[in-house]
Amino acid sequence: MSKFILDLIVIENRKLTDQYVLLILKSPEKLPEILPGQFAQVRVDGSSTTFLRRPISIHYIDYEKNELWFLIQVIGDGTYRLSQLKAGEFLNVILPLGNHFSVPKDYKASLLLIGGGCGVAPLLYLGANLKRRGFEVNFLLGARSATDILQKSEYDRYGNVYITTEDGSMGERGFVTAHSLLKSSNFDYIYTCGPTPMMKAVAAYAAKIKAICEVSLENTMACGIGACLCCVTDSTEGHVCVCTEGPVFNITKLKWQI
Amino acid sequence: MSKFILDLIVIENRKLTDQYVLLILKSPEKLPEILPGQFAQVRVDGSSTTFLRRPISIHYIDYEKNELWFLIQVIGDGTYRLSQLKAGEFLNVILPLGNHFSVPKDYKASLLLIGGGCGVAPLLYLGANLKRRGFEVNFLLGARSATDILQKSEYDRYGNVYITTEDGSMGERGFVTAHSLLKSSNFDYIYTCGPTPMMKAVAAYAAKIKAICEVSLENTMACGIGACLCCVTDSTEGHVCVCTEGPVFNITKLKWQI
Amino acid sequence: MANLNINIGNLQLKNPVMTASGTFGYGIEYADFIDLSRIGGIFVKGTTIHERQGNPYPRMAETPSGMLNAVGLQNKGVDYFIEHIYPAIKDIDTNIIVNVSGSTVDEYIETAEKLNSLEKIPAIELNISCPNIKEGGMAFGTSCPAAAQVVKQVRRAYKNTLIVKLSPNVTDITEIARVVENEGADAVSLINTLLAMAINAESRKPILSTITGGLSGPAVKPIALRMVWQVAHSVRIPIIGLGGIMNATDAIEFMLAGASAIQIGTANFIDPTISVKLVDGINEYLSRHGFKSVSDIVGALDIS
Amino acid sequence: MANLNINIGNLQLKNPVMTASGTFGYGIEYADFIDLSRIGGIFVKGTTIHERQGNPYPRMAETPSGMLNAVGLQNKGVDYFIEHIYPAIKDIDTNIIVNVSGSTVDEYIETAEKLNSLEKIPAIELNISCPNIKEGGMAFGTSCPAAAQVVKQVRRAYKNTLIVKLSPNVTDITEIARVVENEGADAVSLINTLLAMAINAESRKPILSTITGGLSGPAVKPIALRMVWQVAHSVRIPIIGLGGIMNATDAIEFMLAGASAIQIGTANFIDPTISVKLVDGINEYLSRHGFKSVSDIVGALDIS
Ligand SMILES: Cc1cc2nc3c(=O)[nH]c(=O)nc-3n(C[C@H](O)[C@H](O)[C@H](O)COP(=O)(O)OP(=O)(O)OC[C@H]3O[C@@H](n4cnc5c(N)ncnc54)[C@H](O)[C@@H]3O)c2cc1C
Ligand SMILES: Cc1cc2nc3c(=O)[nH]c(=O)nc-3n(C[C@H](O)[C@H](O)[C@H](O)COP(=O)(O)OP(=O)(O)OC[C@H]3O[C@@H](n4cnc5c(N)ncnc54)[C@H](O)[C@@H]3O)c2cc1C
Ligand SMILES: Cc1cc2nc3c(=O)[nH]c(=O)nc-3n(C[C@H](O)[C@H](O)[C@H](O)COP(=O)(O)O)c2cc1C
Ligand SMILES: Cc1cc2nc3c(=O)[nH]c(=O)nc-3n(C[C@H](O)[C@H](O)[C@H](O)COP(=O)(O)O)c2cc1C
Ligand code: FES
Ligand code: FES
Repeated sequence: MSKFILDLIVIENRKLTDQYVLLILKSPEKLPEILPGQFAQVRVDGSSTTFLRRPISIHYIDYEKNELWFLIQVIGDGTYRLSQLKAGEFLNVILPLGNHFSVPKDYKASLLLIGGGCGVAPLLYLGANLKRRGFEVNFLLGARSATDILQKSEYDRYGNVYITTEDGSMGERGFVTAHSLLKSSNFDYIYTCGPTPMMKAVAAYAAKIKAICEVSLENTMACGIGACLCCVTDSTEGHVCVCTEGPVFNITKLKWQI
Repeated sequence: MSKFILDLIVIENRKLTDQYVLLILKSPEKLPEILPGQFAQVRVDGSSTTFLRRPISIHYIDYEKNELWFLIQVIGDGTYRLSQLKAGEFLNVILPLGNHFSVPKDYKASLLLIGGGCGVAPLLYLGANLKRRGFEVNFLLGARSATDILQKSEYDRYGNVYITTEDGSMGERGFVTAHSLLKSSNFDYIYTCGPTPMMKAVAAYAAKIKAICEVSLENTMACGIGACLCCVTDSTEGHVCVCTEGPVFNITKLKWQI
Repeated sequence: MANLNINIGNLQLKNPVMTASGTFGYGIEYADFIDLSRIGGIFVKGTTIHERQGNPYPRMAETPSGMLNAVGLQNKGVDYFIEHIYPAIKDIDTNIIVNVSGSTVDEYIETAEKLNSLEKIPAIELNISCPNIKEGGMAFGTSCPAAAQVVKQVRRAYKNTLIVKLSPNVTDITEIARVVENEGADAVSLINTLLAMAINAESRKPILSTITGGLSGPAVKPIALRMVWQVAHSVRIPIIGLGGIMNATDAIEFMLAGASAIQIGTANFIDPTISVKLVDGINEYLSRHGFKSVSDIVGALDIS
Repeated sequence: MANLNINIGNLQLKNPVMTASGTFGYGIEYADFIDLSRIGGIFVKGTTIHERQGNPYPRMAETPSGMLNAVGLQNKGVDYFIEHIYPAIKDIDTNIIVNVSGSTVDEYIETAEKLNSLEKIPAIELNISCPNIKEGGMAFGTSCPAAAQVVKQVRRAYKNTLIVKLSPNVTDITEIARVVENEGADAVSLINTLLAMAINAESRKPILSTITGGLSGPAVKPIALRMVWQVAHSVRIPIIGLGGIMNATDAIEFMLAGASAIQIGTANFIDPTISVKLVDGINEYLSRHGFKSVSDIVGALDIS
């Protein structure tokens, strides 16, 4: 897939919580084909402490409006700057980067998309895409408390949404891997993105029920295009770059102890 | 004089020309006493290439409104950022810094304030101050063309304003030192600020008519408070700091060839 | 349009803008963004005699106006390069230069010898300055006798243009540059990264798996510029300058200080099109200042 | 409130936050902004046996996340210091340490001897690392024999705490640190500035009157941190770390790497109150992480 450098224009910056914003961006040119799981390298202007670009997942794409969404969690100065962007400002991005989640061959396969924290970001576009292809989609979203469950109404549009919160303020209380759904149902495909401990627990569950499991890794990146070799993870094929061989990995390719 | 670090709030950013803006700032606390010729060290936020503070002259002070004016000429990224400040934003400044223009002992002394380019900035506050003390003030302002003659109506309030422009589009054509006023009148005190070649020409004229002459020097500064010794100029007393012994120098103290 | 040609040994550059080893992959990674034939040359990823897995993750840390890396020369080895990568890049219409590294002198020699056979590789860059491997690497670049030995041997083994990449982690870089010149290098390139470190205060751990790594980016530019200036007054062979170049003005500063050509490293990550922008920017500068040829500004710093 | 006391030789610091020579004048320049008695110590401007005019203007250049200076030790000489400056600062309730420089070993000795008599000066910092003077200065800090000689002689001449300030412009800073320790220094401070250069491409002239100058500021922090870490594993005497410290997190990183105390240099220019903010910030960090004493974090980097 060809990569592009685009100056997107901010249409809206929607504050979701103290820590999260939704950036709705429009492309002056027709957006290229972008697949679920891919990401962009975003240039952060006007931050004296942010030198490199920041990797941000594609949260959603609306090809009709030529719009792209980013879900941003404020972690340090780079994401803080992104969270302060105003409508009308430009954002320079390189995209689409990385590989993508796979689509099951069997359209009757039962699917579960598990996300925690900001890891829910790529799952919206993945769910929308899978639904469009005729799959029934189940989202299982986890967070600390009800306020951190982001964009629920958006996920509702593409599938069944199950929720866990650590404080029980929405959905079931506890971690995603303790949700009753996991006991009552069986799944053929599990897609997950979120904190590593969560993904490891999900991977263990997937192994137990013999589901195919794809995880989306985070990693510190410099180039995002396979040129610097800074973003490696250990795999069955040795060190591979998360920005080109990932961010999505079939769990069997990783050397995780699960 | 005690120095202060203040967070001033931008009341208005008035675009004067493509290259110049007037920043009107309010102090939350009562502004300290500041004398004409002094300057501030301004912190520039949100510019990844601006590391040190920038010295900016006090253009005018309105103690009643507790307001301070800066006249900014866009030179590089630091002054560009300053020129983009919006009402409501804060600007961190250290002030008042440096020495000040002197006040003639004889209140009948005839005075001329000569400024070129952004060098006109400190002369407004100086003129206002001298007028308040009962002096008759004459401003001679020079610029490339009419559009670069800034704030003329403000100068008009405190004295007679004479103009030269290089292209003749306002006032007399030519450099300030060619203005007919210099031939027709005599002056006891000449204050000047602007490009070095201009100030040297003014100093030569002052020497010829035996006027007392004070020039305000520019210089690259790191601290602005006499701590780093980066901003020296050669004087009859050896290397002296422009930020503490200046920016205003009696021409007899400098080793200029005039 | 000024004349942008520059010669370095037998190497003919259509312009002085090249990309630095380890920051530009094998060039093809950037083919979506720029016309690779517009730049003077591409220094490909550090290549060693055997495959290397490089250092464990994490290998990167961001620093004020710069970054640390501790990649540790991950590459599939020179044979793989010759068989699989070379065929895919040999027809790019620019100079492809292989950056050669090793843990022993023999490894350098063997690797260089194998590259002799590649028709479309006009030069190699001997990396005696990598701070990110346990043996060899920087050790060769920080001692005059070691530098002399490896350059002498490789000079015998390699027939095309030999560029030697110097380490900035030395008391006197001119000493090493002179030794390298004496042993027959056709050019020197400088600087490689500065040995540095980053710590996460909250976890009280080093950020890099290797504790220390190599600093690059605009933070190091003033140091690189000083070293190019010093070396330009110490050797007669051409200098390729690099270290923190972010725009055409930076590149021109290096050339004024004495570099015949420059490389862009870390800046490629922030703007993948930066190299062609530099070609245009240098040309614009030359026209504006009335220079007919880019060689007119090499070493043209006015210190009167 | 954690215990912030730190001892360096006989020097007792109420906290590890001090200000670096040449960036804090004689302390009084900052008295309008902070309560000077709240910081652990003040290293005053470099002092030499005779008055020095320093280098011609321009002496300063801004660089990415840093600055170059070429002040060249402008000062009125040690006698003037003793007669006119010392009386005005001796009653500041903190440690006043004089930074001593010279062009010859004798100049160092003479200056140090004169400072012996000052009751309120508990220590001197021997600057063998100034890159901005023609003779002496950095030359002493970049060669082991030269460093040994000057430290040995000054050690004999000076009775209070002797801190030696190391140059980063060396291949192996641990070598110099060991020599300095062997000759009787009570502590080392590092780093001084890195030799660097800035050019104005438009005028094609160097920006500094001296062509090269010393780089400081956050740009150099990763290099300084690495050197502190290396020296901490090479000598037993305490280390005072500096180079690019801008906030409490930076200061803590230096202490984790092995510094018993730190100095703030360039950051004072951007925020004249930064030193007391660091005292508060370090205290907050210690409380948050449950440390009773600041000495608990010295060298506490976890490299398991
Ligand atoms: C493929 C990929 C996709 C991503 N998608 C998104 C997304 O859609 N939305 C989003 O908000 N973020 C996403 N991230 C994470 C995002 O890139 C980081 O949060 C961002 O780079 C942090 O930059 P900063 O300048 O705000 O913080 P920094 O100043 O770089 O870091 C601040 C502190 O946080 C730590 N830190 C840095 N990165 C992370 C991290 N990922 N998790 C926890 N701590 C961290 C640092 O060690 C440091 O101590 C993605 C990352 C990857 C690799
Ligand atoms: C005491 C004093 C008072 C001042 N008062 C004012 C004022 O009231 N209003 C105002 O706009 N400016 C004033 N200046 C000048 C102002 O400080 C500089 O223009 C500013 O620091 C430039 O910063 P920058 O980041 O925009 O440009 P930089 O990026 O620092 O510089 C851009 C380019 O311009 C050159 N340059 C830098 N400074 C100057 C200069 N002074 N003149 C010409 N070229 C320069 C640099 O060499 C560089 O090539 C004053 C300076 C001093 C010392
Ligand atoms: C991620 C990364 C990998 C690098 N790998 C190599 C390498 O393999 N061989 C080499 O000689 N230099 C390598 N370098 C050093 C660069 O080629 C260059 O010398 C250095 O980054 C300074 O230039 P810059 O500041 O423009 O990046 C690497 C640098 C980076 C940032
Ligand atoms: C303007 C300036 C003047 C300096 N003068 C001296 C000096 O006289 N003696 C000395 O030992 N170091 C001097 N230094 C070096 C600093 O003390 C310090 O070692 C260096 O700046 C690194 O620290 P920083 O990055 O926190 O500034 C000076 C630094 C600057 C910026
Ligand atoms: S971030 Fe550069 S290779 Fe992945
Ligand atoms: S700017 Fe520091 S002494 Fe003048």
